[in-house]
Amino acid sequence: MAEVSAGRTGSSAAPRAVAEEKRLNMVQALNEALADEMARDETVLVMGEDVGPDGGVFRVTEGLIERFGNKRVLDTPLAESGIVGSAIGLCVGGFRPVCEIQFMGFIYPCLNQLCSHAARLRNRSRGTFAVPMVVRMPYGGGIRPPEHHSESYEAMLANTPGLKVVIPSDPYEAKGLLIASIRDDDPVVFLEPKRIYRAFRQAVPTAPYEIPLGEARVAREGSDVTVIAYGAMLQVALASAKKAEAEGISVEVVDLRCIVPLDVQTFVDSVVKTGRAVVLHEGPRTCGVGAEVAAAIGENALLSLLAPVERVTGFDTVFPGALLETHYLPHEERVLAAIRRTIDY
Amino acid sequence: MAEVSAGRTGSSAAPRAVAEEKRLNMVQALNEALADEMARDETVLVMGEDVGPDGGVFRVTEGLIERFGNKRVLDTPLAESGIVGSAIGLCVGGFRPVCEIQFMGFIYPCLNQLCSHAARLRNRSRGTFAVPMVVRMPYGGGIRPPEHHSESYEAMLANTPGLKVVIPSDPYEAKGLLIASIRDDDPVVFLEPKRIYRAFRQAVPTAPYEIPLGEARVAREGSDVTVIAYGAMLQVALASAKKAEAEGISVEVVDLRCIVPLDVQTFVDSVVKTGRAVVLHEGPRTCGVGAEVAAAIGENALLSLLAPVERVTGFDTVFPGALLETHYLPHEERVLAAIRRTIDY
Amino acid sequence: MPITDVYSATTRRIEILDKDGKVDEALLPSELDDATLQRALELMMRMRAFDEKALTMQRQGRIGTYGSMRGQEAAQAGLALAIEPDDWLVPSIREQGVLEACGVPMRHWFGFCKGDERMAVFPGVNALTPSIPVGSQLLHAAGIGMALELRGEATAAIGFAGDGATSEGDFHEALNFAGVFNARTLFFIQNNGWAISVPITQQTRSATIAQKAHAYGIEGVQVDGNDVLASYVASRDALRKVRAGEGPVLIEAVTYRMESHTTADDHTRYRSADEVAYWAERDPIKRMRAYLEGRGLWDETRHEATLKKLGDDVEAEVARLEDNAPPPPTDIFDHMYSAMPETLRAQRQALLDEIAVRGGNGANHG
Amino acid sequence: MPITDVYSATTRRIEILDKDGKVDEALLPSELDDATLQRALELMMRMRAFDEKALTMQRQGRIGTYGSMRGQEAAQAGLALAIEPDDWLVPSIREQGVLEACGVPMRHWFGFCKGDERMAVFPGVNALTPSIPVGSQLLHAAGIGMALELRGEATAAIGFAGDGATSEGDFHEALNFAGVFNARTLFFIQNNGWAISVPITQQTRSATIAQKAHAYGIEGVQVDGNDVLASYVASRDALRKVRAGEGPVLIEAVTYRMESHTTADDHTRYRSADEVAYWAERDPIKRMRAYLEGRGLWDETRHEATLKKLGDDVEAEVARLEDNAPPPPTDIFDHMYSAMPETLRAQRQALLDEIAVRGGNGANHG
Ligand SMILES: Cc1ncc(C[n+]2csc(CCOP(=O)(O)OP(=O)(O)O)c2C)c(N)n1
Ligand SMILES: Cc1ncc(C[n+]2csc(CCOP(=O)(O)OP(=O)(O)O)c2C)c(N)n1
Ligand SMILES: [Mg+2]
Ligand SMILES: [Mg+2]
Repeated sequence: MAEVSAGRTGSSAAPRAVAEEKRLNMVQALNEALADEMARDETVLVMGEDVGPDGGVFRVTEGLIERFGNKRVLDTPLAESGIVGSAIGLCVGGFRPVCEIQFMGFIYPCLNQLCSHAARLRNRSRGTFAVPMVVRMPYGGGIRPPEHHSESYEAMLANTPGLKVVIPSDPYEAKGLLIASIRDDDPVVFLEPKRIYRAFRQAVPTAPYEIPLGEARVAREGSDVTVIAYGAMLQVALASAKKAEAEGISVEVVDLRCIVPLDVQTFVDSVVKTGRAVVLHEGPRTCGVGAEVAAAIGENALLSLLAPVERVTGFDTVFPGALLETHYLPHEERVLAAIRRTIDY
Repeated sequence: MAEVSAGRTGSSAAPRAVAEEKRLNMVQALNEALADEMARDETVLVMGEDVGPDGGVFRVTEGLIERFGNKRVLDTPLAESGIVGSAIGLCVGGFRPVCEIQFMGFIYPCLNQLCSHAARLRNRSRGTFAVPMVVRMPYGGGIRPPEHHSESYEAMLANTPGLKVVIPSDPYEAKGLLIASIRDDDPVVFLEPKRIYRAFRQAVPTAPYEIPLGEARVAREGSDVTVIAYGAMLQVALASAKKAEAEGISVEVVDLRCIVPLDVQTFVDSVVKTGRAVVLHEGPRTCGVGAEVAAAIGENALLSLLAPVERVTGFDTVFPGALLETHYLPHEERVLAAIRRTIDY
Repeated sequence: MPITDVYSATTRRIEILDKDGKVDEALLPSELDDATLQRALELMMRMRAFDEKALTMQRQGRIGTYGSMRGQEAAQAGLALAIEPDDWLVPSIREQGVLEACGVPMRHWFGFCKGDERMAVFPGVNALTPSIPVGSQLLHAAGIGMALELRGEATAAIGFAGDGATSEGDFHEALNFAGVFNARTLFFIQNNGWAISVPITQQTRSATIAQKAHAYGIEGVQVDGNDVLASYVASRDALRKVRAGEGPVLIEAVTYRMESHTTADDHTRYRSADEVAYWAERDPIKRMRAYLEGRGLWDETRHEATLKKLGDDVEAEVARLEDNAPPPPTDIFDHMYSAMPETLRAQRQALLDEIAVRGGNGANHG
Repeated sequence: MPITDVYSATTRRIEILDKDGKVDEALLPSELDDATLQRALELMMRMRAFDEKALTMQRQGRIGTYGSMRGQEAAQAGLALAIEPDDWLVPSIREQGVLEACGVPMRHWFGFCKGDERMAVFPGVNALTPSIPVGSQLLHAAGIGMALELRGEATAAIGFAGDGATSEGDFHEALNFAGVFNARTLFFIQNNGWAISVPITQQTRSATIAQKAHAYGIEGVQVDGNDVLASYVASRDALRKVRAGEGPVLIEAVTYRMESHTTADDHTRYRSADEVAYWAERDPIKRMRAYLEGRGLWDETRHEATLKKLGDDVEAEVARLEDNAPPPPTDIFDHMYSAMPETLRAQRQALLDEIAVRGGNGANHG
């Protein structure tokens, strides 16, 4: 493959390879990943509600139907089970569909197809049938929309064997992880932090590149406490780390990138080094990803822990309406307070 | 209410009150709870697939349609979303439906109704509408059935704010918890460990009684290590505890009873006492209830821990076919090995 | 007879008032006296006035995302005229018109669009909160209709949805449950031609939505949804039948969404100006006004006076909306359960502590 | 014309061979030569022989829960005669007959019923593994049919389901997607009167399942599902149309489940012996045999010889089934992902270690 060897793969923070780059926001990076893969592999399809002429409600699929036609970009009826279920059939029939679910709050109708079938068909058929499908969707809060438009349901997917769950934290990550997800032969749920869709631009190689699934990365080095985050919360983690620095606390930040496969080694190594951990996500606390990370730290680094693992998460409540959103979402101050608690313990 | 004050409520292991009792298995205890509540409150309905003349595929609703008629016991079309969704409407219309989902493996189609609506209607309407619904279903392994008949998806429900999740571990518990669930004004998912539906009989008071939701109990006292379990796994925990005793290890066993509300205090108190914990469930490990329990122990009892919290859980795989089931399901030896690891750490 | 017809069926369409304001007198219901006819027009004008105000307020950042109902006034007003006070309304997100016509103060809808959850509860009517997951609410309508049937109450539950919603599995399960349990439910589908950017022709291969009733052995009927009289007649007949326990009914009101899907959408990306112009000619208000003017029941003076009064009513509502203090942060927690679990109480306390540390009065942190 | 018919439609039912073995000659397809007619009967007898063996084996504890297809042989054999080798089969859990007729060795089905997942993969045919969540597989059939349409392949995907399955939302979404995308899919619904204990009359208020096709603008047809010739003719016509990309088709084969739902069920709890007797008279094998005997194409000698041969075939399959070594415990892990994640590898190793400690050979612990 004539590709640049991508910069920040794995848990290393290696310098980015020098290659042709453009400054893109996350929506553009994702769009480029889709277009590149559709151009490279004609079995790649894009399907979902409003992915055609509308280009998706967030414009991630913009221009694709014009370029690849309506046999590669399928505007579907309004039915999430239909989208994922028929995509399973398309996989069996030789395609690699990239489905869009309009918001993560609307995945429940497709969970039977996703969890009872997509996640299981390989196992059920002892490897005879694969489901090389990607199910993309915007997730998380921060844009003050109506109910059901801000949810973070990744924990429930992580509890479902057979799926991969990938969550990029910036445009560079988004392109590399989406390309890897499309090329992956297993069903991948690809969660897009809508809050940072257009929040900032970043240099992104124009050539396709893959970031391997299942390798977390150290997004910032530090020595006193490890903050483990992903998606939009990574930016919150980094900002909190900066503020902590001003207080003399050195924070290491780990970007999980994938919830499944979970790269336990990378965050455990970090916690062994720092002795303290804060895990950060937007989804509800109980049985959330934070519980898994905390449990894994307890299992693998108990004797290194100088303080309990702090969980900074969404509350065990419905994601609130626009007027109360900022109270719900973990923010820098809240992370900083947790960092301080691990230090003061 | 002219009821016996039930014996084993709360975390106390108080002696059972003397009252009229019958020896019942769990199916009979559940059936009695349903009949009692239907007799007491005419807004209580039973609905689901095959709950009528067939009495449910496990016979939990046996005799109810004959006794209460087909306006109280509704055999529904084969559609889980339809069952839970229409039950929400029935709640709004003044009823208290007890829905049966035939197996937990078939809940995905109703998750949108359960999680997007039943769990949220009270909050969304600022308390105007309640959803006093119970959704009963057999869950878990041990009967060597076809695929999708052995699943334990409780973690995903625990990650959904607004639901209560209740799991009885014996016939006495089953009756008291089901009555409390029916009388509760919030939506309760009631998981029945099918493996022990008919495994043993127990003295169960004939009069109705409630076991409050959200109070775990110490099912066995011990001093060296705490095993935290629920549902069918409680029996495995108790059996392992006995075996451990023979090796000179004193095991305390906590029966969670409810995953939501989770009674953290009871198991944390126990772990503070014993210094060691094993958490046990059938569902997959990643983001399972074991992760939550381990995280909560780490948060509340870190300095008491003499060893990492051990998780004995289902694998992160599909629940296997009948021929491999016993390899998947946590069993006494596996729990015992985990207990020993906490001692030998 | 080895090849037989086991089923045969037709689906009717009702039109009474044509686009130029001419009425089929034979079909004009006698109970529609002059005052009621005038009220029909006023209801529609009122809906439009509130709708226009909402669009303005959204542009000004005074409410959040708003989905306009412009173009769908006749469908909703015609139905509203047939609704009884006890009937249940189970709305999705474009039924502000029918709610308004049933007496719900529109500040509640505006508040809902602001993200103030206290306002999504509608006083004075039997109505559920609006349901956002498309199609799901139809099962609630089926369930309420089952409750009414079980108790033998002469009341109807009305479930609302759009054309796109008919593709969801819940549409199917709702109509099937309603059929099997003889629910006292009317399914009122506003086929406005589009589900965001997907036209009805890509939503389903069936020629009409009304014919989907055949799948459930229930009655289905199509009306010109821009004709308030047709909508009234179909709704009246359907509701009578439903309330009498003679079976659920599906009404398809064929109409058009004149604006973008919501203020977050740009309809020019996917549909032609010609199409919009075609439907503008079929405007429900224009034709009813022409009809009433032809009958001497409306004139320019009355029109202006009505608009003036509506303007005042709209401003009064907005004023009351904007008088509302914001909800307290604890609102996030306080309605999750009938009694608050310990773990949640701790989270609530943590938020309060955090706000206190900020020296806060509950205002957002930034 | 203010009240118009916007849709009108009929649904046909095909019957060719009546319960006494008389045939409507006008409808008898000319391509069905004597040998094919005999084969139709043989296929059905073969299905029954395997079915009976399975029930016996279940009673003996040699396989797990088994769902009998007794009574549904004509529906499945008629279809099988019209299937081409490239067609895709998307079965649920009562399609062992059609799979057998398409050449799948029945030890695979038996193995599936034993809980040996290696066996649920069917050699020699394009078939998915059986799908247990009711109705869900129809979307896979729709999707395969979409793939065939996208590539313009003259092949059909056949999705199977029962009457109960038509209540699930996925039935609706599958037929709607198939319609919209012109999927090359045949939906073959065996209406055997019961979904476990729920009769079709409580499953839906529609008079037939075939008429549900009207909701999707596609063709629907009902056949006497105990008539192998009618099932063949309807299937042949439908598959021709589907393969040619002329649209999906829904076939409703009206038949009867003669046994309990599965060996875990007891049908006497919820249905009458009279009803079962009524359908026993309409047995698909009996009537076809009568017809062939009338035409001199079958007699007692041939019947006995066929039964003898079938008995041998059945025993040979069972022998091969029982020769299978049990699956290794690692099978639980080895097909979960294309490449095994580290956390899963650790769990796999833990199981192997545990087995080693037990001094194990991988046998179950007890
Ligand atoms: C289950 C679900 N999927 C997707 C969405 C996003 N969404 C909101 S409205 C809408 C289109 C609805 O179209 P239609 O049913 O025709 O109603 P209309 O908006 O035209 O009134 C979509 C796709 C949603 N709210 N719920
Ligand atoms: C989603 C789901 N719900 C419930 C079940 C349990 N179940 C298995 S088969 C069956 C009845 C199926 O009836 P039908 O579709 O008529 O097929 P038949 O068994 O008659 O062939 C039920 C309820 C299931 N397998 N999947
Ligand atoms: Mg629409
Ligand atoms: Mg059936």
